[in-house]
Amino acid sequence: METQTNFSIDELLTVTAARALAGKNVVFAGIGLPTLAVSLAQETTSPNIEVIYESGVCGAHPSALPATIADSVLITGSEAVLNLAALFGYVLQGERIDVGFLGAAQIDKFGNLNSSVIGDWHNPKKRLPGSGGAHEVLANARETFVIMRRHTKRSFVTECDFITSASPDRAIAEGARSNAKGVTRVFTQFGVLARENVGEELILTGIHAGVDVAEVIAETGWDLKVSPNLEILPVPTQAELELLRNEIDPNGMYLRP
Amino acid sequence: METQTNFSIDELLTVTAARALAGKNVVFAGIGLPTLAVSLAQETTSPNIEVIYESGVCGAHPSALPATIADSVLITGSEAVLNLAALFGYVLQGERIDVGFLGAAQIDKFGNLNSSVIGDWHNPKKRLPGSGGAHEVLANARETFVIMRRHTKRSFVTECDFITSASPDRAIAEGARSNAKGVTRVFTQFGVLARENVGEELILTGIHAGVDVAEVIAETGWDLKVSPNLEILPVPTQAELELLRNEIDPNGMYLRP
Amino acid sequence: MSNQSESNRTSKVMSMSDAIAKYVFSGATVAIEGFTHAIPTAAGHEIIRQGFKDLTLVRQTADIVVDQMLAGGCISTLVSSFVGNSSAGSLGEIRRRIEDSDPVKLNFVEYSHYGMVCRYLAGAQKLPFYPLKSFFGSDLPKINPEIRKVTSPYPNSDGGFDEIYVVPAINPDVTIVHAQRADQWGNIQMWGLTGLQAEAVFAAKNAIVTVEEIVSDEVVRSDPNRTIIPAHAVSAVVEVPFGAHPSFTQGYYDRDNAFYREWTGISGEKESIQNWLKTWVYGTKNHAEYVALMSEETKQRLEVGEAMSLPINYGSRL
Amino acid sequence: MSNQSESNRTSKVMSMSDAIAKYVFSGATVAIEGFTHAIPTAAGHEIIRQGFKDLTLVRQTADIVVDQMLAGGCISTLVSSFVGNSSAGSLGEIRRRIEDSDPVKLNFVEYSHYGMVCRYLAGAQKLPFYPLKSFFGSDLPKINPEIRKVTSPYPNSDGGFDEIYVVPAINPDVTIVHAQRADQWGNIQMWGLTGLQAEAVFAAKNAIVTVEEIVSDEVVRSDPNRTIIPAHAVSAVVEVPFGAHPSFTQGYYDRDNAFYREWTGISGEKESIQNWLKTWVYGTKNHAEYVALMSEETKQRLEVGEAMSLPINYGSRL
Repeated sequence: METQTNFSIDELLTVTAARALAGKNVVFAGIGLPTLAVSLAQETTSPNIEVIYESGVCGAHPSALPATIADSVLITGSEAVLNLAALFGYVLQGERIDVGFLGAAQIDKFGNLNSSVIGDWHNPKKRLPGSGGAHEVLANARETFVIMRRHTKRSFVTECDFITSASPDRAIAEGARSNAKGVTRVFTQFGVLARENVGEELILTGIHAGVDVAEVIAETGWDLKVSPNLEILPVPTQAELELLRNEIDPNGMYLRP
Repeated sequence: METQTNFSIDELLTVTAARALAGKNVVFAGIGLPTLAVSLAQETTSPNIEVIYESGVCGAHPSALPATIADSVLITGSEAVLNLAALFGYVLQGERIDVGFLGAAQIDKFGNLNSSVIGDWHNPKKRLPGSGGAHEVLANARETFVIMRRHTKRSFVTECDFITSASPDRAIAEGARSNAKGVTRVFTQFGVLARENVGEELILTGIHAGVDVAEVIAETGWDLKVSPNLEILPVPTQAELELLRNEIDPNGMYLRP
Repeated sequence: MSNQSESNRTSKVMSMSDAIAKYVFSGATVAIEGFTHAIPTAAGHEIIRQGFKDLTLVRQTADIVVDQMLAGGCISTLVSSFVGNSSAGSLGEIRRRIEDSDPVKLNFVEYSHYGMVCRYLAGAQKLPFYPLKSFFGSDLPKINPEIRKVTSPYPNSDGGFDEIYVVPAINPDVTIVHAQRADQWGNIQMWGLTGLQAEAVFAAKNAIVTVEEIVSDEVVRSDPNRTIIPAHAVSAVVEVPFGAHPSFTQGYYDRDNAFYREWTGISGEKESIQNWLKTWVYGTKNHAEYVALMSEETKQRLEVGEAMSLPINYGSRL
Repeated sequence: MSNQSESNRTSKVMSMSDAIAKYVFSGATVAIEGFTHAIPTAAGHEIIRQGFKDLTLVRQTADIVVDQMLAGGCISTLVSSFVGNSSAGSLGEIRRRIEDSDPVKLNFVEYSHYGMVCRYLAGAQKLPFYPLKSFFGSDLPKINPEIRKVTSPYPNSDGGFDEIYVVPAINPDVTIVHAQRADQWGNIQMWGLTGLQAEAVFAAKNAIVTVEEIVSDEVVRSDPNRTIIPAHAVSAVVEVPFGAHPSFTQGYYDRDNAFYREWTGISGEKESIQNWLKTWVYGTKNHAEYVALMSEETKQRLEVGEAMSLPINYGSRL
């Protein structure tokens, strides 16, 4: 894309995700781009965001970018540290999270996620880390944002090899009571896939300037539908880029060129 | 009793209970005589006792005698303070307590306790405080000691008006899994009622010097059995009395003359 | 790297009257917690002043503040596991309501202490129920049909499947607790007896936390493990010194044991309890006026000594 | 009024080798917990040195120490919800055992993080099971038959009775955790991330706690709320500075992120991982020798700054 000259894909993804956090208050962040997106949102559209990490940290104010979700810099000067029974039981299952950030090896059109295995679980081609807390985030957060830096057929699949974290669609079908909407946004190098409610498919609602819709469809394992109101996503403003480059990730720890 | 000249009933009860704590490690104490008995045991037979209070205090080292189980003096300088989910869930139900101390308005021959009502629960003659944590202490402590300063027919009954805290005998009969032995000792102004295991009745195993067994039986609502090895309980030693009077309760807060 | 712009962040600090008016309503289920320590009495008094009726009051240890709210005509149902004036006598109004239905029978729902803890645990975790090993053999399930059983799907040592009792979740419309301090965002810091305050707050739709003092962000963030309730679970923070009197707040003031003993007499007669309310609740606009009525002798008697915690290091990499 | 005669009280302080020898045995179920923070790696190494086999290892986040114990031939079953070298690459030995059954297939029992938390919660509370809202729609129950359902005895809003998933209690033969400090009686004080250490210890038949330092009673008792595990739940306390390396101990030393990245290479080949064990575990008598092998550059890189908590007052009546 011609815009490449002005900002990187990582910056584009981070700014797009940050803008989607407008009006949100309690956000469960992962390490890397989600953390950057939350920081950017806090300093722009959403000063009330309380950022929460799976390790138990609430209201983190790190002096440096965290290397893990349990980094010592997240604890120092934070507003609260909860044990895991409280974090998972009261905060996550207690339905206190507005938006949870997740990644995955595979995602399907309803936002079911696989982070356990490639191939058969009993004899996997590749053993992945597993659920961690992803299963509980998707099941309990009001909505879940997924960031996938590489939008390809290998990760956007018709059927996950294994469903580690189930969409509320599947959970409710099995008898769950759920107030979660599941995956409502997927941010990729091409643009944004979105759905508003349980039962809907993830469809292409926005593309970054210069992206070819045909390429997005070709790189998606399922028959990706395109929104009739497909928008060209606004590019990052100079102010947003300066915050990211000078304040939030000055050393380019996560924002690769 | 002729021994009355040397020490009070309260001192006698406290010393007798303290001696019964020999070899115990984790003791759940109530306010008043149980607290005194634990302190005396710690300074004599049982230096390893960790005293625990329902309020969440573990390893209390109060600078003054506590007025309640939640007295501020119990917190200052204690070894640990737990919340109630941990105290009741992990410590009590987690079966960490060797001996629990309880009182009650009524007790029957199997150690069922009533602390809820006198009369019918729906239209009580007298409404009592209720279970508090007594139900969980009796259900979960390895064994329970009861101190009743007034041994009379009104409190030692054939049948409790209401069973607030059930003996493991009754609990197991209803299908409970229990490792508790229930009430194994009752300390009264007359002496000691005891049983060793679930299913046994509380019988008179010891009397204080000068007590008339016939009087004890007359003041007991059920057909109290007397142990063939009935012992005359040894009187307090001068050392024990000095610890109680000079160190543990120097102001006679609980040890009434 | 994070400079969350505090300037635009929304403070949760409110006045007591505004907080009670906003989150309490007649007919509401209200939890007022604090296990002997840090009982939010001042908030209970404001509920009486504002005249809310027909409340379902959930309180593990129903003591003086409950007797006062009953006398104030606020409560129609009480859910509790202990109705007593701890080691200091009795609660006249509760006993009249239960023993004599005077003026009208109190709907009393009785549990054990752990039964109450588990109701909040289920509520905080949005579970339909919480299992506990209590209640077998007790008469409590006979008079409380909310106490039920489920069967474990795992075989016991004999290969059978045990039953276990459960209690239902409680999710109060509002939970009110008291603590030593908070920041303006609602991070609540408490020490000494922390009881079941965190669970009661997480179980609630809204939560009002009264504190002895609102402190700066620096104070709170110097010790994040001291925060027992994070900001996102709190709806309103109210600064109310002496807000737990006659109970105590560790490190701030001691329990007014003399008042607990007096209460037996005050609550012994309907007239005397109403007179007490006239002077101390209806006769005061707010808790500051209540505190102003307290004698200097009382305040001196409740003073506490100094026993400071030793600092620990939260330092991270350089 | 209490002068518990400390002189006669029994200390729980033991050497690492004695504690592991006394409480760990081949075939045991061993929980080693610590969520990125305060992982008791030194204890894991001592288990390797003493050559225990056929362990069922329970660890929520199975990371480097598990890879090392697998390479040491200690583990036949792993119960976990995350098998990864957090944001630093991969765990060679675990992947060989699962993907290639090399040298033999690992019996891997997979849960989600909260599923693991709930297994400890049930264990600590001596419950047969613990309910949670997870697992609906997931494939996890299909490959883990321990994940089952019960039906709530309370009607839902539609009058029906919902099913809910439950997990079984775990009661390890021994749980091992690491913390900042303890007194000699076994009162464990910890800050920063406290994870599920308390639940894992209360769930266990015996518990070994390794600490950076054993401190005086006065230090512990100046701040009793800082004690996350009371003495009665602890079997042995072991003082082992740097005992959590390569993970971190808040306020003592930082995480050795460089080592986490190196591990991908070290564990990539069976020979290189065995060579690493030869040097760092079999080649050292104890953790002091392991620490002696660490370069000064590494120790300096892991140094942390000072961020002291502000003292609070635990004072009671005068």
